Amino acid sequence: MSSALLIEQLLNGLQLGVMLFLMAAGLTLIFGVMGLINLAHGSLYMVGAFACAWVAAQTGSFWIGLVASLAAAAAMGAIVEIAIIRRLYKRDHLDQVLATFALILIFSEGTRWVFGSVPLYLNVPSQLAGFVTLPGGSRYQLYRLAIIGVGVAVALGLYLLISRTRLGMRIRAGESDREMIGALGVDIRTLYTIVFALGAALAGFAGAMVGALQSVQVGMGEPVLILAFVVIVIGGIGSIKGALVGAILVGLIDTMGRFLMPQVFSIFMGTSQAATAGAAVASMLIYLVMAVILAVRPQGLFAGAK
Amino acid sequence: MMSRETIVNIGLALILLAIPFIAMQVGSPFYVTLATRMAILALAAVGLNLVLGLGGLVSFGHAAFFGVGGYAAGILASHAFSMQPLDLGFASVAGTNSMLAIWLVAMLAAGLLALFIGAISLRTSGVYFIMITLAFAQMTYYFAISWPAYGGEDGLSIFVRNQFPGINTMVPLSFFLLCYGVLMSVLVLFALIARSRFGTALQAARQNDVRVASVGIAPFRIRLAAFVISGMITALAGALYADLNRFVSPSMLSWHMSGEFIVLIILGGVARLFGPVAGAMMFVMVEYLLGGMTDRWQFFLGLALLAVVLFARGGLIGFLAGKARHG
Amino acid sequence: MKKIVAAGIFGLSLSVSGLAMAEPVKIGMITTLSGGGAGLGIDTRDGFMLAIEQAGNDEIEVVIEDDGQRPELAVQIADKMIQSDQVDILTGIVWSNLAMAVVPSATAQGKFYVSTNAAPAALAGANCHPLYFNAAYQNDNLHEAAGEYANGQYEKMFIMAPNYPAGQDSLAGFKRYFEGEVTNEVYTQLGQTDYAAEIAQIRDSGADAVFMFLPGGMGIAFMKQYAQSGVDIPVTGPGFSFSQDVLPAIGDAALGVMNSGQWAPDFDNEASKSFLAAFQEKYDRLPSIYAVQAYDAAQLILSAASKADVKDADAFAAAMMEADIESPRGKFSFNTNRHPIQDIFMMEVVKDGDVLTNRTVETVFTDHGDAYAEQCTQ
Amino acid sequence: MAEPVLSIRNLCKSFGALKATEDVSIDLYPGEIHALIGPNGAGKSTLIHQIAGTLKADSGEIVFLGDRLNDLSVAERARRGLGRSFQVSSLATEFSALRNVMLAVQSVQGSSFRFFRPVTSDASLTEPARAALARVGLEDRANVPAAELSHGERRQLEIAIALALGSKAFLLDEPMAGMGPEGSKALTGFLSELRRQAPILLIEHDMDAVFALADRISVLVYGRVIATGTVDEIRTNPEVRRAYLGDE
Repeated sequence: MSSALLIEQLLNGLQLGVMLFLMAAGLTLIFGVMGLINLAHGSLYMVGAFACAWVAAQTGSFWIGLVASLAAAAAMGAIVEIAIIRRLYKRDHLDQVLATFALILIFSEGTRWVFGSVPLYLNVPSQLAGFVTLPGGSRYQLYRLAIIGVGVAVALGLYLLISRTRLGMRIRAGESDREMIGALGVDIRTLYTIVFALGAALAGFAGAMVGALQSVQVGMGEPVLILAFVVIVIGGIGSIKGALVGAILVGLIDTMGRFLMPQVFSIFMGTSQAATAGAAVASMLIYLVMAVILAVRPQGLFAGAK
Repeated sequence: MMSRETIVNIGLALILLAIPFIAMQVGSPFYVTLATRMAILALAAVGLNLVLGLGGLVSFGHAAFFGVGGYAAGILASHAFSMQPLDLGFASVAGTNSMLAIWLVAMLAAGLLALFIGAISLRTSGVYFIMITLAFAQMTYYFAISWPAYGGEDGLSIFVRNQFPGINTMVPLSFFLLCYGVLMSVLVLFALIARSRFGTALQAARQNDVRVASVGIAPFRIRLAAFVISGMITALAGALYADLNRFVSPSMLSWHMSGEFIVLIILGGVARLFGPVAGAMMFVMVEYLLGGMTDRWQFFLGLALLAVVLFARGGLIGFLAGKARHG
Repeated sequence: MKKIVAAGIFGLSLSVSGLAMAEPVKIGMITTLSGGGAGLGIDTRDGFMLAIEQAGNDEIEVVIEDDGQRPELAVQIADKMIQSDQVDILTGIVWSNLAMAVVPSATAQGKFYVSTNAAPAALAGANCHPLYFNAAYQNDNLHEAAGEYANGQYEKMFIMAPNYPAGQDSLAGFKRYFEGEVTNEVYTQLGQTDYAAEIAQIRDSGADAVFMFLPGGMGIAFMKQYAQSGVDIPVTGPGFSFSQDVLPAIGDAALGVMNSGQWAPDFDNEASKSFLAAFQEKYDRLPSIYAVQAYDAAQLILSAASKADVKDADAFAAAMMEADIESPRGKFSFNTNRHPIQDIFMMEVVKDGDVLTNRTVETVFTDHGDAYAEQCTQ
Repeated sequence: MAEPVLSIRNLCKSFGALKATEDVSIDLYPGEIHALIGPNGAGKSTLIHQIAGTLKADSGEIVFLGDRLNDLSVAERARRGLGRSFQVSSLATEFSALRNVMLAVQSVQGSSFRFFRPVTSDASLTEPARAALARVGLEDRANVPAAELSHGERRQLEIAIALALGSKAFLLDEPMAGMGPEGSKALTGFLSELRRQAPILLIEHDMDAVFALADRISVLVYGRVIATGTVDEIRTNPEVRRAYLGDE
């Protein structure tokens, strides 16, 4: 195993982590501010990917598609929030789980209704189709580097938004005391809609960027959603910082596990067996890590106020 | 005098019992299978209702126990079929096609798994608990998919339905009656637990766990015990489900399955004795009828569920029997 | 559209030798019409119904239901079709895991099952059944062909599949015929969407070529990422990942990929040409291999039904075995385990105008059966 | 003087920069009512939480009947005889008053791991529970869900629970809050009796009740005890007058 390969795998893990962060940030923000658990977050990821693929196919431009994905996911988020979600804030988690579970069914089948059953085509934009030469000589795909960059920028932007702007101040107020914020004269209904749409836009954005790498199809959001749950549980629900750390941790562990586990197992057994056994352990690895972290810190690494 | 809820419960029990007999009369034997499915899913949800309804713990990972029960049936039956003993490393055990033995193994295995999952996840609460139970169930799901010995993703067929003393389980009506009998027995057990000291402590911990601790009862131990019992009941349902389908696969462990159990309980009425029964009867029927009408049935199922959450709180039992009362 | 009752649309005059048809035949089709895998099920349904309609036989009735790609739902539908609809023959399941759930119990209840796609090894060998026919292939066939083809081309191969039974069978099938060196044998997670880690290993492996079996969305994701990665080691694989339903989503990244299969739209025989024309006219798209397999399954049933009464299982099975059909694939006959003996080809993904499709390059196997037939004693 | 039942020694607790409890030492002797008073935010409830175990102290010791409690769980402390009522009433609100008390009785009897016998027909639970309810004057309300009880009745119910536990010391956090003058008066009489059973650490805002009931008073200001003494000592303590009573 060369060091160049190792560096490349670390970058891959980082890139997966960054994608997970975009998903997890929205989930954790929505939970932190509104106390809502949103299973349909993965559906908004799918909405973003479909919007981007469809618009890119119509206009021929990935970039217009990317903007469309943000707009579509944010708009869909706002509509869902106004029509349904806002009736759930005062309900217990059980009702929230069931309602958003129902939303997944509606979104998945609705998307198939509109776009048909065949996966859509979406490719990386030509401007980002090249490679970068890494120290050590191997090449790394520019688009994936760009994703890492975008993820870091979004993390920074979220930090600035929350710590420096009026909206951020209100979000922080909402996180620490929901009654208080009403007393401050903030229009809570609008704030909640904005936060939900922001979370949705982040998910849609992630969906669009990943859509260029993989298959844009119905149900694509569900595996990511569950990983994002693991991320925010590890990081501490409600904490953006926790989501960032958790996402990168999960990204790295998952990627390195898939890469290294079969090699570890091949010390003890034949190649074919090691490959299957290693892959089996690798697929469970992040859940095991999560169990260990929670056994030590039940509220996650960066426990929020909740 | 019987309460209104008791009358509704008896009515539901009789309707479920009547479905297969009417089906046989009118020559639609498939409804026997459908009724069996209702009974088994209801049983799984009764298990979940113990922690979710009485204990207020929203487990989103009960598919793990359902699947363990199913695999216990599948694995033991396959070893009985192939006559190869099951090698556990430290001992080797003969397979079996006796349901009683299978149920015992299913419940023991699920009990141990629940002890492990519960010991970690019950240290948390609220939304953490929901997500952690979900993640643990996913872990078992991926394990089942990638573990090649028992079929992995392809699942495992049970070529001949397992045996129960004195009953020909291959006859659909007999198998239904067996499942119905198990369901009713477990419902009696559930009713007893709900009124017992243990059930009192469990329900009190849902309402106010600080209060429970301040009278000297540790909520964690009560909840853990409830979680284990709950997992065992759901595993029993899983073993029956494997026999109903004569097949087990990782899809029994999938998070959709866990979601479906929650749906059943909410449809029927949370913490109500017959809530899961009412929910399962309604859900299986709606799924079947919708599926017969349109390929887009999942869309309409979603809309229907959404309407129930938003506008019909209290579920079917709440609608029929009014608000719950506690002694 | 849930239930289709196809009856003599073309009238009696066109019906194939209606004389032997003592009893009507009722067919239950269980396939995937909703959810992510619906594309395959829709092609299965459409290919099957095309043959039924062409036959115009009003003694044949088909009931269709959606399994949502969920095994327990497939079982429930199968029970309903057997118990309430009283079908004689089941068909249509796309996925191996659903077939494993339905087929053993359906055949145990005395019903025929004619597979339009799923062909797990477990049903081809010792657990084969006289009432189970497979009109598609045996799962390993295309992987074996890819292995045989690689012998002449490459010395070192990187091979990869998802970690589930079909994936394990796939790599086993490939290695059964490939004589060169396997540099890496990698199992990915089922449903995995990011292959950066595997692609990095491919780059590092020093292999001459990659063999990959990644059905559905997994293959789309891998091919796109592989093309973007700039790794120029050629990829080969079974035709599932390059069939007509997924090619548009992969796009030009698939161009030039060699893949194994039993049929491509450029086949130069009458049956293929007329099938292609009829399918395109009726549905306004190119058929995938799933449509062809389902079309042949329907033809096989129609042919047997014209010779024997389906209620007489032995006679009907014997009539099925004759495989008296004109398959778009060309030669088609049944092996002793009631799986196909057919030719397997290598195809290349090409662009025909704006449409990506497959072009036949060479025949890899002639009259190829499968490795499990010997174990089938029933 | 007898050994103290409950002895708090040099207890400290901070939340970030805020010192909620700073070097607090309080003793509770058999048969006494020890009142803890202080302005809002002085850290009275935080102190009760640390004694009961719902908050962990940073440093210092809590000794109860000769045993150190610091590392024990809430449930374990309750089993050893610390009875508690809450500032904001804390009950199983869906249960009837009777069933709330029965929960305490079942805890005293040792096992909650009994799965089959219905509690409602278990006289070993219902009888002691009814007796406890009768002592606080709630016998007529036994079958009313706690959620439907009046504010004052819930306080009484909390005390009934503490009685049923057979507590060896009571921690009562503002039991008079929200009660009418009638209720306060009745409760004052009752608490005065209760001290014979076990000593009481009483947090209370109602100064009439405090001065009528307390044997000794500790004054807590900004997390620190600024004075401890008899009612008269506290009344005349200039520092207390300045810091606290002056504001009244």
